[in-house]
Amino acid sequence: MYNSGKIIAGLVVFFFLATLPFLLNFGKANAKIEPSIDTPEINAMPKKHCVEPKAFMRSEHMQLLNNWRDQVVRNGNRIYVGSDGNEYTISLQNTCMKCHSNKKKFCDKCHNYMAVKPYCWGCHIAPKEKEA
Amino acid sequence: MKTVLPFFAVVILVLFPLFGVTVAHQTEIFFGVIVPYAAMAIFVVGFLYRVAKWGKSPVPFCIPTTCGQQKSLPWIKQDKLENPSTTMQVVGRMLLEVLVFRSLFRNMKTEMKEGKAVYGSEKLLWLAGLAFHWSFLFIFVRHYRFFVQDLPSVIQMMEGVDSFFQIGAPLFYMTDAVILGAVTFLLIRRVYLPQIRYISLAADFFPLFLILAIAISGILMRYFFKVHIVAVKQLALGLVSLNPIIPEGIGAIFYVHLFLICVLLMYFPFSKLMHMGGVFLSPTRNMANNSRIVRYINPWNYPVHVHTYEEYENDFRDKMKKAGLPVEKE
Amino acid sequence: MATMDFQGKSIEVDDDGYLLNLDDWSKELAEHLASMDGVTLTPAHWEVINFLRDYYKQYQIAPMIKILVKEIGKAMGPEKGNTKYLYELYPGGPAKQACKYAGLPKPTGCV
Amino acid sequence: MAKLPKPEELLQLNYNPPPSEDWMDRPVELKQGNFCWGAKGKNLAVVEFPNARDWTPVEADWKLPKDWEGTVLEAMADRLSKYRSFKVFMDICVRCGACADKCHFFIGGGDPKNMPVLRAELMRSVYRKYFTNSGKYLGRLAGARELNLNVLKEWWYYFYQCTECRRCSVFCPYGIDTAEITMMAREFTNLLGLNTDWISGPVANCYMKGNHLGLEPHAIMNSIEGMIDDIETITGIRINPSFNRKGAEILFVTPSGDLFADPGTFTAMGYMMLFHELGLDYTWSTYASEGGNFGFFTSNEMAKRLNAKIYAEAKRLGVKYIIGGECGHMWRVLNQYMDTWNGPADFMEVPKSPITGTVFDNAASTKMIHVTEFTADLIKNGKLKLDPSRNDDLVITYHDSCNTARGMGLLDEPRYIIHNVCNKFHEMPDNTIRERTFCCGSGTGLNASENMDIRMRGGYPRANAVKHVRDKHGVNMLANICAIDRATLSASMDYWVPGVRVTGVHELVANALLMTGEKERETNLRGEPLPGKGGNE
Repeated sequence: MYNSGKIIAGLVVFFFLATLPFLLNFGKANAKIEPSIDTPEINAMPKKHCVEPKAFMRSEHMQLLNNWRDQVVRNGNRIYVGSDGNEYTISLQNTCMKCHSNKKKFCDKCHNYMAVKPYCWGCHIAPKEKEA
Repeated sequence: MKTVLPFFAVVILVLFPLFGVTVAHQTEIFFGVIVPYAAMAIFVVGFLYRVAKWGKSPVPFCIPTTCGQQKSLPWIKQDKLENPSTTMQVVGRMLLEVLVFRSLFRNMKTEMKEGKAVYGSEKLLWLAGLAFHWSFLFIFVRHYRFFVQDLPSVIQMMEGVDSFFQIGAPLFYMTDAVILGAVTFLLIRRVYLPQIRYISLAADFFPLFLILAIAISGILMRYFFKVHIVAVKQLALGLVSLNPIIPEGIGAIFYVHLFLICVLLMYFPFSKLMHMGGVFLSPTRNMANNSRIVRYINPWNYPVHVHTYEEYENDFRDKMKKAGLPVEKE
Repeated sequence: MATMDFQGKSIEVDDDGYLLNLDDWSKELAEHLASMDGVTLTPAHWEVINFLRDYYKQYQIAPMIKILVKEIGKAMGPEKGNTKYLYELYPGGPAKQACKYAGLPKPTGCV
Repeated sequence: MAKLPKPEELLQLNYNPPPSEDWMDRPVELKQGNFCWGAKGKNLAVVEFPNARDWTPVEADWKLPKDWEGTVLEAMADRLSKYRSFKVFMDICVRCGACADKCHFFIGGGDPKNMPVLRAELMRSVYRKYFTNSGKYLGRLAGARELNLNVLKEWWYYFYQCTECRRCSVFCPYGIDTAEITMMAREFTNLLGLNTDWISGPVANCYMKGNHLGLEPHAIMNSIEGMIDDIETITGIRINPSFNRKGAEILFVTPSGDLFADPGTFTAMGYMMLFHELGLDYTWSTYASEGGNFGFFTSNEMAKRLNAKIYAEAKRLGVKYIIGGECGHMWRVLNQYMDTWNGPADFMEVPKSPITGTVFDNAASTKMIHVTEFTADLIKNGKLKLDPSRNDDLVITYHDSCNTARGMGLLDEPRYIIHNVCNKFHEMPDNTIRERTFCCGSGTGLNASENMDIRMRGGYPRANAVKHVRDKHGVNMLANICAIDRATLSASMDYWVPGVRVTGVHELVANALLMTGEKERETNLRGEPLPGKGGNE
């Protein structure tokens, strides 16, 4: 006996599962994602810069923030010296979010896209949205 | 030979995209678009073809390996999962087999001790196999965050479980450690245990090295040599929405990871990895032990030449009569 | 297939030295086969051999030991109708060894 | 014949294969005592098998037909298209090694090619070469090799060293059953006339005379009459079984080993005493006088040809259903093959015990029940008067036959019977019974006398477990429901565990059975004095 019915059913399930990403995205546009740095604070800066260069921040910001938290909470250290030699106050609210006052269009933009849920906002309160 | 060759094969497979994308950016389209599409096609079509080819051969006899008490008198307790007699019971047996590797759980180790054979517990292979397959599945499902715009909450929950300990940033996934450990164990076992080394082929080492390389490249990418993750998702979504694009500046290690996965996909239908489909088609496990209850049909059953009673009586009629046996013809 | 030479004739035997053709058998051949094992056939031996050949002619099979014991007991007296006596005569096993000298095929146990 | 070494010498084993050796480089060596003599031409000719001629395995020339490679590869392609099991099992093994130390021949012999996975690789390597692209182009790197005379000899040597016991299949995560592969190998070798004498002789006998031993009709009756005399001596009751009787309710079929060799004959006496006491309307057949099936160790077609007699005779005699005796591979065949080959058995009725009225729905289609199912039902319903103390001189353990355990699941019925007819019973360790039971070491036609070395090695794991309960509980009797077991375990016990004897379950039943009108019994069925007071109470 061949059990053709069961085998075909199994193969349909396999095909469905294997091609699921294609099926889920069928006809959907691939949105281009760019976090916005268009805030009054950043616009007011004479030379736009963060605590570290953009490429570093893009891939390492989570580790930087993790270190900052440990520095403050565990070591009581509130000063961060950037690779450009400048000193910055270690503070999510008062340093990061002061410039990036547009959480929804900056942080959330990529995090939502990547389905990442950072637990920053489990303790911190997101500042009021500001836009230019 | 059978160990070294697959190892170097994987090394070459790593170097190939690494050099490709570092030296010439044009090759990104090859590694990022052409190969993934080809791999996907080969995997899906190859898998379907292999299973269909198995399906073309019938199962002529009802040959389950029974591992418990049969359905018998009403007061004798049947072992419904190890000796199923209905389709639902078979489904139960298969679920145990596929989800928790029931048969492998029985494994034990035979040793000669003080002049006699003793059978010790041996659950490591089962544990490593289970750990490897389940973490592979977890990791596979987790990758859906690259392939869908709005990640279903189930997968987010799985991620939450996987990174439950909230170690480091980005959060450390337990399955990453588990799969590395399990594959390494399976590899060491193959090299170190004399019996297993003896039965191993190059084709047993290659997928282990390949999967190990995939896991390592993935881990390196997540925790150490960061890539432009948003661009990775754009590439992935481009592929699955059939609008392929090559975003700028993803990073070479991503192409290594992707290429190795593509090799695995392409290798899959031609290899022992097809056990994934084959386990469902194994007649000793997926059949009910009910051949005395319902007649099982063999599609190629054909008439055979038998020695009939008539011929038998012709041979022995005199002796039968003399012994007082009844005969058909006097 | 193995053969053995006896009285200028080539006789076919199986891998264990049993005759392939019952008709090749003769009393002299039986004595020859026995002498190859260092056995001299006595009337007691012959009683067993003759019974085996008769039984075989009738049933096309060598008898079970049980039957052999019973029949020898009938013929030679009850004190000889036991397995021990037969093993003394044929230390290699009454079925196996005696069948060989009697020219019967190697007896099968359970198959 | 090679002299069998002492047990301690036989156990000088090393389970670790040579570290730097590749199994493909190890040439096959036909060791004396590990193979059976070649099939005789006349026996092959009887069943119209190809290349019927006499041949000798140790000689270089196997007298193979022209283009035998083509014959094998053609047959391989054919079987791949006919058996999904064969095809899937060729493809999906991952060589995890879980089966490696589960084979009784490996445990008792240590030959790496007796690891089930490697036994299968002997076949897979050839399959890869001719039926897969990787094998075709990558050759040895892909684990492929050409079919040549050495490979063929290796197949013959090792596939006639597998008893198709299916123990490996229990542990395999994909259920890969080496028995399926061995069966194919035997199909191929039989196309070249490469059977063994011990299999082809019984096959020819069974085909022409109705049973493996070649008992002609009057020889069967003579043998059973001898048993009837013994029963009368022991019980004072003369029973009168019928043969080839039309219109009987039940046809009884048992392996012919029970008719012609101790201790099987005691089991046969047991059946007859039980059936007589019940007044069962049953008959023996001299035409279908074999429950076992050595054709099953030859080829599918031969097995079917031999099996056909059972239904044909049931039809001719007009019986309502069939009861089968105690035999191992016989029951794998009857459970998993018979109805498919030679059914439907719609000329019979669903078996119903005339004594208890129990309907055996689990044999609704084949119309054939196992005698232990029948007897267990009798005991459960209180239909038998039993005095288990008559078996008090016995301390019993029970050996599950491979085929009834792993090809049927007949596990608790015989145990229930034993518990009711004996007082002293001890199980062997869990790892060695039920679905994990060990083969006697001589199944599938390996129970010849020229291959004693491999038989004793294969029998070692079973004997080892028996020794455990002998030393611990004083076990002196090994019960089983298999005719091959009764013959081969006797030899294996004598070699490994002297002092333990072998019995069928129905011998124990008949010893305990209080028969209507019996005299005070002095002895058991073997003619040995009954323990203690004995007799009726």
